[in-house]
Amino acid sequence: MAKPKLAIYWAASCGGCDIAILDIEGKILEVADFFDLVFWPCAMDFKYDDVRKMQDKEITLTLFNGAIRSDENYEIAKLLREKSVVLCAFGSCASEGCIPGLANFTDKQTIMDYVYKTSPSLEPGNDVVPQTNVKVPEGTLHIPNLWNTVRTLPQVVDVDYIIPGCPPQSNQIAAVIDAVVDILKNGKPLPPKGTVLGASDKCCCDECKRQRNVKKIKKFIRPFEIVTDPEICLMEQGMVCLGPATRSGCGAKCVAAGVPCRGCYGLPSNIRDQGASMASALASVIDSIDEAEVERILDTVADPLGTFYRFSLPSSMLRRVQQ
Amino acid sequence: MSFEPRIVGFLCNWCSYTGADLAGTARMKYAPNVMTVRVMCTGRVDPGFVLDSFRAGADGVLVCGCHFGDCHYVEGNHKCMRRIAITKRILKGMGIQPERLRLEWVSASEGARFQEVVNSFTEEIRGLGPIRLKEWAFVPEQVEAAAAAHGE
Amino acid sequence: MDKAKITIDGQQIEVDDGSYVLEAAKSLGIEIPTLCYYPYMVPYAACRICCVEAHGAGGWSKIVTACNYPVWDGLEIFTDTPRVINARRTNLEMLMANCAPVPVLQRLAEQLGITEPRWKTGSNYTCILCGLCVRICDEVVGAHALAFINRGAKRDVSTPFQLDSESCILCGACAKHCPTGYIKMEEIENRYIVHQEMNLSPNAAITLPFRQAVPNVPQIVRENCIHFKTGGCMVCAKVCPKDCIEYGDRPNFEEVEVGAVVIATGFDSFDPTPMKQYGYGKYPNVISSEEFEVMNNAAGPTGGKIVMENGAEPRAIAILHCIGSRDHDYHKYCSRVCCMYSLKFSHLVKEKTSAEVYQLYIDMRSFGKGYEEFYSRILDEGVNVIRGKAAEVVPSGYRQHEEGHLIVRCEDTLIGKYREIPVDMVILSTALEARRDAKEFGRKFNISTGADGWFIEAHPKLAPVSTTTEGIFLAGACQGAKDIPDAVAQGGAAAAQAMKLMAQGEVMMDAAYAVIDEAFCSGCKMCNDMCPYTAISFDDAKKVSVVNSALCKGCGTCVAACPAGAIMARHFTDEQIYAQIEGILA
Amino acid sequence: MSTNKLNSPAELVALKERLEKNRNANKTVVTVCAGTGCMACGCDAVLKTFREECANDRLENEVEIKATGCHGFCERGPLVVVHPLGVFYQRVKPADAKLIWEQTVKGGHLVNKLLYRDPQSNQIVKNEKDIPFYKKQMRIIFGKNGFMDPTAINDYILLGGYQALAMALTKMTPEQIIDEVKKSGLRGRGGGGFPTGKKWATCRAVKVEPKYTICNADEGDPGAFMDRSLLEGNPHQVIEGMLIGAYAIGSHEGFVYVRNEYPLAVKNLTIAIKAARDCGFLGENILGTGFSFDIEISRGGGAFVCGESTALMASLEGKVGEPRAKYIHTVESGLWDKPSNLNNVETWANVPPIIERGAEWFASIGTDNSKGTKVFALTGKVNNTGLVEVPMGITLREILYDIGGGVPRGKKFKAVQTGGPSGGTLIVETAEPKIHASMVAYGDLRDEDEAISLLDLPVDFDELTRAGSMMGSGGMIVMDEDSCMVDIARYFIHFLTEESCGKCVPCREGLVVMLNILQKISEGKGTIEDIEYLEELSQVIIDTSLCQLGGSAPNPVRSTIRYFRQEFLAHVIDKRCPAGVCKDLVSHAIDNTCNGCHACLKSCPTNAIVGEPKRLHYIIQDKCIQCGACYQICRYNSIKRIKHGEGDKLQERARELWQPPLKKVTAEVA
Repeated sequence: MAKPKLAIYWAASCGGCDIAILDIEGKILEVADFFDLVFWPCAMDFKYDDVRKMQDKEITLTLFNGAIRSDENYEIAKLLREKSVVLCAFGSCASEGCIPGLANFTDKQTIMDYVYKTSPSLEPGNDVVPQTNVKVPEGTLHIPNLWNTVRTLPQVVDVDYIIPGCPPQSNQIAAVIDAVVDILKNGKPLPPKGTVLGASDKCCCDECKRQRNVKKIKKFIRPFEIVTDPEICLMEQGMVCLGPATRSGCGAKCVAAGVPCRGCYGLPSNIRDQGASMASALASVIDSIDEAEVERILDTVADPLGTFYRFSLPSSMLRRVQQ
Repeated sequence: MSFEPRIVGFLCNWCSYTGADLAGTARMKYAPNVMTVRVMCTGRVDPGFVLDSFRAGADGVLVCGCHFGDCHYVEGNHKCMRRIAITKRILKGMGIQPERLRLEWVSASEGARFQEVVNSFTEEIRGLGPIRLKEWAFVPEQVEAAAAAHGE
Repeated sequence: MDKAKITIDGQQIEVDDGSYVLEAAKSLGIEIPTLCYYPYMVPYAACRICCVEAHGAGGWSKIVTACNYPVWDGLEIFTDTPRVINARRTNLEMLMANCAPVPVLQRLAEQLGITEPRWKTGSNYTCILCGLCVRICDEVVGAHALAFINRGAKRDVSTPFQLDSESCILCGACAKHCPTGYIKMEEIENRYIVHQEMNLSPNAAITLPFRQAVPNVPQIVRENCIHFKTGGCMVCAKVCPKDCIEYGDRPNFEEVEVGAVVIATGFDSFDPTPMKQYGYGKYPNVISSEEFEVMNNAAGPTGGKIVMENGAEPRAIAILHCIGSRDHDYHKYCSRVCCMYSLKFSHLVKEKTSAEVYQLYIDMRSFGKGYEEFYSRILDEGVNVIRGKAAEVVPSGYRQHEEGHLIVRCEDTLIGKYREIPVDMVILSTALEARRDAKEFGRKFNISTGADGWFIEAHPKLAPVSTTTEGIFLAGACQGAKDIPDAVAQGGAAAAQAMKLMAQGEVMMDAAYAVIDEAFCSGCKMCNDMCPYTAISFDDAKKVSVVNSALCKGCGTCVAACPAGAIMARHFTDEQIYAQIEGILA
Repeated sequence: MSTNKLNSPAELVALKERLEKNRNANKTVVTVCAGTGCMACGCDAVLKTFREECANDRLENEVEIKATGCHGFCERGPLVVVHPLGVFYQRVKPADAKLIWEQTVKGGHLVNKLLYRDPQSNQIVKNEKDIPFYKKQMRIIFGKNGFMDPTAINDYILLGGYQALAMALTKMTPEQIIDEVKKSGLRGRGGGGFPTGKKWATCRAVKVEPKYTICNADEGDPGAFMDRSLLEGNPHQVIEGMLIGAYAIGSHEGFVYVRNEYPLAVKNLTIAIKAARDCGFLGENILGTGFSFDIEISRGGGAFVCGESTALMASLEGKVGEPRAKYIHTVESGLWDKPSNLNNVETWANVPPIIERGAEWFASIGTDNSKGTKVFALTGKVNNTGLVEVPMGITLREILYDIGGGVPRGKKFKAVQTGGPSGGTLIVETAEPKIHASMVAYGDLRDEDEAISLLDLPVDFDELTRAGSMMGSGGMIVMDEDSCMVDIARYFIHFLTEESCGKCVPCREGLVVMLNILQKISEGKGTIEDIEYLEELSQVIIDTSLCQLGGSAPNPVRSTIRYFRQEFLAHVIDKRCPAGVCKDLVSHAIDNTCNGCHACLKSCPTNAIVGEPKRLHYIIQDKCIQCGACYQICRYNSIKRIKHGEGDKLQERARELWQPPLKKVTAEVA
C-alpha cells in the first residue's frame, strides 16, 4: 500500500509551528516512515507546481500554519484545500490570526509607510517601496499583493480541523499524529469536522496548579512590577491573565513560570469572542462600585485591546479596527 | 430619506423593562428605533452582546437597568456598570465611538425617563450617523478581482 | 479555723478566732457606731468612733477600736461604759470642732447626745478624712487614683499632684462612698430632661438589660464594671449569697439554621437637630417626642413628672406635628403615627399638669378605629388645635421674667392669621424613618430598600409581607411607617407566611436559573464571589464551581462573568440572546 | 581597711593581734572630733590644718591624724585630743591647730589657753576624763567614739570590735543570747522601754520566714542627736548589735531606716556596711559559721511619725508612713506582714557590750528595772550642752549641775523636759509661788499642786513615767525661769500637730483643738474650763489614739498642767504670763536701773527703744512687738517683763526715779 501523503505549509507566520513539529523529536522519524512527505517548503525544496500537478485529494493530510494576508497565502490555501483530503489549521495564526493578525489594528498603508518610509532604522529620504508589478527589461516582476486585512484560514477556505497554539505544544502534536496514524492504520472513524485537536474543551485554569480563591482587584499590575507569589492565582495578584478565557492544552507553562497567560490557545468552545469574554470577567472582579474608581482601575490595564485580542483579533467579532 | 438608526436595547426585567412597559401603558410616545432584548438583570449583559450587536449592524446599543441600590439582584447593575466601562474601551480601540453604547438607570416607575432616554439616545445616534463595518466579511470575488488586477 | 468564745455586753458568742469585734457585735445585734468602716475593706481604724472597752483576764482593761480588734478566747467587751461613751463623744466633738456640720456627723451627734461641740477651731472642712474614698479606690477598685496628701491637720484627699488623675476610671466609687459629699462627680448633665441618652436607668454595672427582659436576670455591663477596668472590686461576688456572679460569661453567638426569616427591625426616630428653626439642641425645653416619652415614664429620670429643664412645671406646651414628615427637605411621606401620639401627649399633659396645650398640625389624620373619637375627646379636654405648621421656635426674651420661655410662630390657616404662641415647652413630633443601617442590613438578606430606606416588599398589594428573596418576610415599621395595630397585623401575616413555607416542606423554584457545565468549567472561581445569593459554591472534589439552583435567582451576572462560557442562564442563554440580536437587526 | 575576708573567728583574733602588734603605743595620734557638732564649729578646717602641717614636716609616719566620732562635749567643739599624752583641747580654731602642732605634737608642751577651765574651780584640766562633764558619765556606748575613725573597720577591731559577734556565733546558741539579753535587763532605748530580750524571744518564736531585723535610726525628736552621733561615730557597734540580734531571732535580712537629714550618718554607715561585708561580717556564711545576714540602708524623708514602728515599716515598704493598729505585734506581722524585730540604734549598740562583758556586768549598772546606761542629749539653758551617757538611776541634779554645769547667767532652773515632744516637763525649781493665790478662792486645790522639786529624781524608765514624763529617746531640754510653761506646752503641741500623720481623729483633730485652747490661753483669752478641757482631751487622746505618737502627744500639756497649774491659772485668771513669754500678756519696760548703755536700742528690731547714750532709755509700747531681744541683751537687768499694758506706768515711774549712772556701775551687777 502506498504511504499516505502529508503536506505542511506556512503562510503568514513566524516558522515556529514548523519548529514545533520538529520538536516532537524521535517521532519525526515515525512520521517520515509512515507518511510520504510531499510538500514542506520550510524543510525541503518543493515547487508549487509539483502540488498543482497532483490529483485532487491526493494529499491525505495538510497541516497549514500561518494567517492569510496576501494573494499568495490565499492561492496556496485554495490549492491545498483542493489537493487535500483533510486540511488542518495548524497553530494560532492559521486558526485565529495570531500576532500577524494584530495588523488589523491598523491598515496596509500605515504599515507600508512605516516599514519603508518612516521607520527610524531607514535612511532618511528613502522612497523605495515594493510594488506588486515591476517592469524590468526581462519582463514584469510580480510580488504577491499584501492584503489590508488579515484573515484566518477558516475564513477563506473550508477547514476540517483546528490545532491551536502558538505554537502547538510538541506533545499535543505527537498525540495528534498518533491519533492520525491510528485512524489511518486501523480505520478508526474521523472525528467530526471542525473538531479542535490537540487541546481540551476546558480553559487554561484547568491545568494551572496555582491556588484560586476570591478575586477582588483594586489595581492591575504588570508582571515586571512585582515578585509573584508562586502559589496563588496570578489574577488574584492583580495581573491580567487570559487563562480563564483560553483553551487548555498548553500545560499552563507560562503561568507556572509566573507569567500570566496571553491566550495563545485561543478561545474555548463555548464562547464567541475571547477578548470580550475576558473583558467581561475582568470587569466583574474589579472591587469597586464607584464609577470614577472603576475607570481609574481600568486605566491600570496596559493596552487592553492588545492584551485581550493578542491572538484572536482577526477571528474576533469585529475582526478589525474601523477607521 | 433620513437616516433611521438601529439601536439594540438591553433592558432589565425588573426596572427598565417595566419602566418601558409603563411608558407604553402610559401612552408615552418614544422613538421606535430601539429594539429591546429583555434580560433578567443588566448583570447578564455580556460585552459580547454589545460587540455582536455592532457586528450585526446596530448603530447604537442602549443598556438600561435599575438605579444603584435598587437592583433586584442587589448589585447586578454595579457589575454591569463595570462591564460597560470596559466595553467602551474596547469599542474605542476598535474605532467605534463609545457614545454609541449608553448605560442608563431607569426604574420601574420612570416611564417618562425611559421615553426621554430613548429619544435622546436615538437623536444622538442619528447625529453620529450610521456605522458600517469595513472588510468584515471575506468576499473571495473581491479578493480575486484585486489579485487579477495586480497580477497584470 | 479556731473558734473564740467572747462576751459582748454580757452576751456570749462564739466567733472565728481572729475576726473582729465589730462583726461579732453586729451578729449579736449590737450596733457600734463608726465612720470609717466598710465591710469589704481592711479595717482602717481612723475615726476611733467605734471604740469599746476590752477586758481581759487579770482585770486589765483598755479602750480598743472594735473594727480592727481581733477577738481571742475569753475576751470581754463592753460597748457602753461611761468611758467608752465619753471617748466616742469626745472624738466626735473633736471632729465636729474642725469640720463643717455635715449630716453624717450631725446624725451621729444626735445619736450620742451631743447638741453642739464644745469647741470650734474655725476650720470648716467638709472632709472627715475617713479614708473610705482612698481605700475604696485602692483596695476595691484598684485604680489607685486617690491618696491622702499632706499630714496632720493639713491632711486632705486628692489625686496625685492635685491634677486630673490619669489612673481614675471615673467609676464614682469614691463619690458614692463619701459620707459627707466632699467628693463629687463633676456633673455634666445636671438636668431634668435627659437629651440624647435615652437611658431609663443610670448606667449601673449590674442591671437588667431592659425592663421586662426575658430571662429577667441582671447582667454585668462590662463597660461600666470596675472589675473589667482594673481587675479589682468583685464586691458583687462577695455579696451574692448564691455565688451567681460569673465574670467569665461572655455573649455567645449561636448559629441557627432556619428556613424563613421575619425581619422586624423597626424604625429610627428622626433627629430634628438639622431643623434649626425649631431650636432643638439649642433651647433646653425643646424636646423630641421620644424624650417626652422617657420623661413621662414613671421609671424615667423625672419619675414620670412633666417638668422643664429647671424642674418647674410648664405652664404651656406646644406640640408641633410633622417634624421631618411631609417635608420636601426631609421625608416626603407621612409618618402616620404622629397625629395620634401627639394627641395622646396632650391628653397626658392635661392629666398630669395644668398646662395649656397647643397642637400645630398640617392635617389631622385620625383615620383608625376609634381614633377620630379620641380626637374629639381631646378637643373636649380643651386642647388648642391650630391648623398650620409651625414656622419657628424663638426664645422669648423681651422681659426679664420671660427668660427661658419660648415663642412658637405659625400661621393659623383657618383664621388666616399669623400667630405667636408663648409656651414653656415644645414637643417635636418627629418622623419615623428607616433605620440608618437598613441598607447594609438588607444586603445580608438580599432584600432591597426603597428611596426612603424602608425595605421593599415583593408587591404592595399582593405580597405585602414577602420580599424578593424567598423565605424572607417583613413585619412592622421596617417596611414603612405604621402604628402598632398595623405592625401587629403585619407581624401576624409574616409569621403565617413563614409557617406556610414550613408546612409545605418543599420550595417552588423559578425556572430561570443558571447551570454550570462541568465539562467546560475549569474552576477559575471567577464566578464564586459574583453571586449575591451565594448560590455558587466550589466543588473541591471535581474542581469545578456549581450552582445551587434553589438559591439561584437567575440574574445571569455569573453567566456574563464566566470567561469560559461554562455557565448557562436557563431561558436566557447566549445562543438565545445572540439569536435575538441577529433577529432584531436582520 | 582590710579587704581580706575573714573566714573564721580565729582569723578575727589573728587580725586583732596583728593590728595590735603593728600599733606603736607611743606613736603620736592627734584625734579631731568630726561629729556633727564639731563639724558645725569648723573641725574640717582644723583637721585640714593638722594634715597640712603633718605633710609639711614629713611626719606622716610618726604622727597619725585621725577624725573620730563625737566625743559628746559639743558645747566646746571643735575638740582635739593628742595621744598618748591625752591632752584635751577645746574650741580649737584652725590657727590654734598650728599652735598645737608646734607646741604639743612637736614640742610636747601644753597650750594652756586651749585647755578646759573648770568654771567652778577655775582650774585648768589637762585630760578629757578629768573634766567634770565626763567625770560622772559612764561611756559604754560612746566609749570607743573618741579613739577610732568611724570609717576604719580596723580601728574598731583593734578596740575589740566584733569579738562579741564571734563569741555569739561560735560559743552561744540563739536561745542563750536571748537569755543573756533578758538577764541583762536591757530595755528598748527608743522610748518605750520594752524589754529587748522579751521582744527577741517573741520574734524568734514566730514560725514564719523570712524575719526582718530593723534598726530605727529615724531620730525625730528636736534636740536629740545621740543616734546620729552613734551612727556617725561608731557604726560598727550598731552593725555588730544587729548581727547578734539577727542571729538570735533567726533573721537574715536587715534594714537601717535612717533619716536623710543625716548625710554623714548615711555615709559612714554605708562605708561601714561595705567594710563589714568585705571582711566577712555581713553577707553569706559570716565568719565561716554558716550564718548569713545582710543589711540594707533605707533613707527616710524625715517625718516624725516614721519613728513609730508600724509607720516606719510602712515607709520601708514604700508606702506613706502611717501607723496602723498594733493589736497584732510587728514581731509577728511587721514589714511585708513578716515577723520584724525593730530596735533603736542605741539599743543595738548596747548588745555587743552585753555579750562581751556578760549580763551580770550590765545588770550591775543602773536601777532595779532600768539597767545599763542611757545617753541624753542635754540642751537648753545649761552650761555644758552635749551628749551625756550616764548610768540609769543618776539624779537630775547630777546631770544638771555636775555634768551640765548649771544654768548660765545665774538664772534659776525651772523645769526639764524629757522624752522629746511627747515627753513631759518636770518641775525642777520655780520662782513662782507654789500655789496660786487665786486657787484658794476657787477651792481648786489638788494633790499635784503640792510643790515638789524633782531635782533628786532618779532618772530611769519607771521613775520618769511615774513623774508624768518619759524616757523617750533621751532628749533633755533644760528650762530656766524665763520659760513659760503654757508657751512650752503650746510649742510642743504645735510641733505634734504639724507632725501628726493625720490618720486618726484624736491625734489629728484633738491636737488641733488643744492647740487652739493653748493659743487662747497664751493670748489671755482662756478660762478655767479651758484647763479642764485640756485635761479631758488629753485623757481621750491617750485612750483612743491609734499609735503611741498620739497616745503620748498630750504629755507636754498634762505634765505642765500637773506641775505648773498655777502658771496656767496666772494666764487664765490674772491674764499674766509670769515668765513674760506670752506676747499678748506681757509688756517690756525699762526701769530706772538703766544706765543708757544703748545695747538694747541697737538690738530692737522695730526701733521701739529710744534714748540718748548714758540717759534713761524708753520703750515705745505701741511699737514693741514683745520679741524679748532687749531683755536677752540687757546686762543690767533693767528691762522688765510686766503685765501687759503696764509698761508705760513703770516707765513713767522710772523717769521720776532715774539718776545719771555713776562711773562704775558694773560692780553691783556681777
